[in-house]
Amino acid sequence: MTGQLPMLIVVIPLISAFLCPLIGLWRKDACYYWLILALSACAVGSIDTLVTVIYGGTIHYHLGGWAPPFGIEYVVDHLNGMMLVIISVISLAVAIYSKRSIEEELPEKVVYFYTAFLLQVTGFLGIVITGDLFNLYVFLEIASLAGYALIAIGEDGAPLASFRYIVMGTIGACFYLLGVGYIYVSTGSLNMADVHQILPQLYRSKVIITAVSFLLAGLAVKMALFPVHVWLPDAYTKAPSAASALIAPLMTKISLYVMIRLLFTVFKPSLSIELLPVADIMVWAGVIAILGGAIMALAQTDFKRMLCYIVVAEVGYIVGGVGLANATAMKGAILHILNDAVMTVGLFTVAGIVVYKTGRHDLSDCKDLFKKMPFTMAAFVVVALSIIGVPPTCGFFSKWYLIHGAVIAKHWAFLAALLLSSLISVILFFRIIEIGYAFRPSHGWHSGGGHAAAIDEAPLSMLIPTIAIAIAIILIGLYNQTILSNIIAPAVPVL
Amino acid sequence: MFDFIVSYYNYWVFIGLMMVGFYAMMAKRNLIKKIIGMNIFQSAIIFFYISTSVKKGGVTVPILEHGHAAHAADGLEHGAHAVDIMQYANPLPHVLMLTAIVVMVATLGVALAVAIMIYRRYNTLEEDEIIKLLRRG
Amino acid sequence: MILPFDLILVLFVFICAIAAITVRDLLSAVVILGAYSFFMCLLWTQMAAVDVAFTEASVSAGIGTVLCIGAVSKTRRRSRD
Amino acid sequence: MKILSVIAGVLVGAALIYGALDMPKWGDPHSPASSHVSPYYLRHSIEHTATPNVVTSVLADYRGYDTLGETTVVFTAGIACILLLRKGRKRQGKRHV
Amino acid sequence: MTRASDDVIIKALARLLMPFIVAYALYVVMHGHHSPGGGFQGGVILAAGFVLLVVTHGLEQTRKRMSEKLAGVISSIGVFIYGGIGALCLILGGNYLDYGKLSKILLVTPAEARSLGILGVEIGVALAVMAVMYIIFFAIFTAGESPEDDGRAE
Amino acid sequence: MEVTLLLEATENAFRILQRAREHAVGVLDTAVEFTAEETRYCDEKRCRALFTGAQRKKTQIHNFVGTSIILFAFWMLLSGKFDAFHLGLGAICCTLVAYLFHDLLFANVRVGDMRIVTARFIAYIPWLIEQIVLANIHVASLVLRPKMPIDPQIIEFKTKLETDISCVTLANSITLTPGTITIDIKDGVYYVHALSQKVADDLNAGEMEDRVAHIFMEADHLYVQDVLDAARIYQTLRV
Repeated sequence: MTGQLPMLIVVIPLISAFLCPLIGLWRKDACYYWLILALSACAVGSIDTLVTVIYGGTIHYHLGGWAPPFGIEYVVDHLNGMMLVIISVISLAVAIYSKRSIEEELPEKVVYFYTAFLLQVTGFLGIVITGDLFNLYVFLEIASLAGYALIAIGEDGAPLASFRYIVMGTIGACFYLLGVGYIYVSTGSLNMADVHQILPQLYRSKVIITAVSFLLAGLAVKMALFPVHVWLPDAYTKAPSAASALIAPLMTKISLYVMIRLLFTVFKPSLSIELLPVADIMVWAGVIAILGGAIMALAQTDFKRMLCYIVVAEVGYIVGGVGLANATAMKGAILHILNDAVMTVGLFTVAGIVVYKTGRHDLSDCKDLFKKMPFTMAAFVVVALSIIGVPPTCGFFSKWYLIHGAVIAKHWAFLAALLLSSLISVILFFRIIEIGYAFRPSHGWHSGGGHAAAIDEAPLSMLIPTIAIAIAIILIGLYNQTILSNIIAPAVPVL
Repeated sequence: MFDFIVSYYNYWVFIGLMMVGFYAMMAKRNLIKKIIGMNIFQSAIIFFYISTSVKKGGVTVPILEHGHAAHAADGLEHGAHAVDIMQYANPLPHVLMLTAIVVMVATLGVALAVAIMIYRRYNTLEEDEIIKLLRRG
Repeated sequence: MILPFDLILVLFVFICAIAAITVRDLLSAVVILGAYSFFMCLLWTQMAAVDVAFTEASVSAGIGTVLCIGAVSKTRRRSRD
Repeated sequence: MKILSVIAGVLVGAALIYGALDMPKWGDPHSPASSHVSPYYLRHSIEHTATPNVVTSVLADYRGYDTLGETTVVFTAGIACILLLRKGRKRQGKRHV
Repeated sequence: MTRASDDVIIKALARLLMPFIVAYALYVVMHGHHSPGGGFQGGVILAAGFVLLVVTHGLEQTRKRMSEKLAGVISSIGVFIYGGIGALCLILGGNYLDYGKLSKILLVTPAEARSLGILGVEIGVALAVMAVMYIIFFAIFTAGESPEDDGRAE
Repeated sequence: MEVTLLLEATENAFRILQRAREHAVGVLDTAVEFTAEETRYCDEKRCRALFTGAQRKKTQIHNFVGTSIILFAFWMLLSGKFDAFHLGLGAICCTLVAYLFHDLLFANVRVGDMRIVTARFIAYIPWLIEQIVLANIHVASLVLRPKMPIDPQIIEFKTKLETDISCVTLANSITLTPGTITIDIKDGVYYVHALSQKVADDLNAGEMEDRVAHIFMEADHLYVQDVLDAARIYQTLRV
């Protein structure tokens, strides 16, 4: 049965999602426990798979028993083993966290919310684990559709944000499909490994060049790279807090993963880096994204919106790091995928708690929060320090590798952008902390004084995941050498 | 030149349709129009895939003729060699596009649902008017 | 594959596509979209993709149009562009 | 905005035309798409699955997992519609908009 | 559009056509092996039959045959049939969705077991697609019918 | 005496109540008002429930069997495969559909009459074809004459047909016949567009309507008096 594990990681949440509405008919509150059960099983499975990969090498799994170019294949190597663990653990944390906030925000739609939640996680896992280009598209669509729904049920203005996301997301997905089509026309295969073998003879072909550009353009829309990020801030600001805590850290990271997978597994690095100016474009796109995201973040007065622009900037880090195309920067980029996923989920869970307690998410609402909810804000400070890049939090190490890589590649603009954005993060977070520590008596931010007094520490089911994420940030920082040598070093593609 | 255009004509058709759809998605302000553009865009891509499955010279539907009462035993005897591949269209793009069509209609349903939600809240479907309302409120 | 027939179908497809995005009456636009899907499906039948054509005819030209009509009837029929 | 989208559309079209220049000709029976993987399906469909309709056998068996994904997409759309449009008990309170 | 039509001819003909539409849909599902068609097409045609009923006989009459709750249950069950057949293969010792392993319980050759597996899967797909299309249709056609939600929020 | 009465009563009741299930209820209520006796009212209600219950069950079974046979024929027409597997699938599917939709196909056809209706319907078709041919010739002669003596008009007439299926049959027969087109049916009034005076006269003569009524056994109408009589007979039986 252990040979079936890679399959079970995806199938367990999938089948649980089908059963979730049925359970909801029986008892509404059972859905939550069902969700937790399914995601825990999934997390255990993915951790086990990662361990197996570390000790035993890449796992291949043939669905339906058909050999690869004819059937669909699952491939788990170090890179997507790590992604699986990230997704399943983070979604488990968010699931635990979601109970109270969903009961508050969408009391009558709990059952279907959790079903969509499970489908979303399934989509993410399916994207990451598959070794087939078209299968990836299908799961991308599952994840996107669930995401549209989860975003659209948010507060006022969410449907419009979701609609824009639908339009942009469809363009992205269609470009991806088109790229796959071009690859299929010129190679006749859809399996990543097979395409990898056939492609080198075709690198001069215009078809492949177009395919690469369309694939990357589609993924750029999905990962919200700076000029095409317009859908992201609205969508994640207006979504229910549990949904944004799930989607914001994972969707962009998964698109980044797919990009790395395409550039270095489907195409050979020789194509991506030497034949085409992909790498240069990516570094400059990264620089623009970092600067644009950071500056836009500085201009926001809305807490959640500011976090969204931070996400945009972080995407720039990774894209730039991959574009630098040396082993050190690549290490930094992959480590940053891990770190950034954890940090972003930390930020959005804190934002969710603030929304849960105050009902709004302006920066001015953070007043006095340090006194009222010390634990939450302690977690927030840890996350903030990590984003700024203060050791021993994990953000420091990935930034260190990225900077190191930039120095090796002698790309000073990227280096400057990194440093500048760290500076801007300092300003951003100290502004919040300053607001939070203002010890003036709370007035003006809410008319009902009685309501203001009701703000206290968040409920345990929300607090525990948040604190756990903060601890995880420090732990990843402390054990970063172990993670690097065991998981990330083998995951870095051979250049 | 003419020969060139004819021998690639499926590509020109799909590119033209895609541009129409893309333009509608980007430029139209009415949400339903955007959805219509999305539909055209997606079906253009489907057209592209299907057109790659054609083989010149009288291809037929990929349903094997002698599979009539063929059970596995018959198939084993002459199924493996009797099939003339050039006679049948390539089935793989068909399969992929069946999936894509269903994805298309699923996206259509969700997009329409969201559009109706927007209409319920703002009582209009024009994007610029909605943005104006949002700014004001 | 009869080329003239194909070309006529392609012409119809283009006309329908452009009409669907230019007509201001949304109900007409939606119905034209249905016609577009249907011509597309004929084109695919020409290309020996009967399964896909069948699916397109039932899914996109059938249910898709019905859903669009429902949405238009629940919202506004006029569009400004 | 309109001019911008026209330009974007034309750019996309131009890129696609550029790519199409190296494509196999329309209906070429020896294009890689028709000669690499798909002959296997046509040859072995009856032997492996006893199904003369190759599209069905590829859809539901060789690439059956895609179809599971596709059904899940449809299911997701249904869940999305229920989530978005179905009224629960009245949404009173409406939070603090 | 969602009220009963008052035209006698349309109503009567819709009533007469309905069993044939459903039978045809089932035919499409069951004969996917030999002719074009399969789960999706059949499911959509089934849903189209119900759409016809709604348009002619009104929402209330159709709800008596198939309520939204029932549709939700059917959609879950349909997808679960697909996933469940896959899991059954897993239990019987094959990989996921390896229908060849079903020959152990169906007592036929592996090729025929695959054929039967395809049939089972198609039935699941048809149920799911039918129910989901019905749900989407209902959701869109009944949207905005209770006015207390829209008037207030503006 | 009792037995003959019983038989007569049963048969009458079947006849009448089958004719229009919902109608009968209303008419019986009227009848009860006429006689205005509270006690009898209750008895009749029970009686009626008894009869309609038995009636419904029988109708259901008949409809179910009829529907499934027709559907199975339809299936075989579509399928063209006559091995056991496919026929078995067909049988299962048809039974399922018939179980779910048995009330649709034969909604207003009476229990014992299904065979008669079918036979008469088949007998009606040649006559219809003959009419169509005749009308074709007539219209062709009209059109081909250089003067074209057409006289388009809309005629309306009230029909005596009751069930919707017979109405539809009549309407479609009218439309099938060249020269006449049914525009609308509202509250039992037909609005028909006729091309010339002759076809309009033919229609007004009402032969087609009579034949359609004959098919669906509607020649004899339901009168209040019938119901009143029947009710009295039940009452005698019960006492």
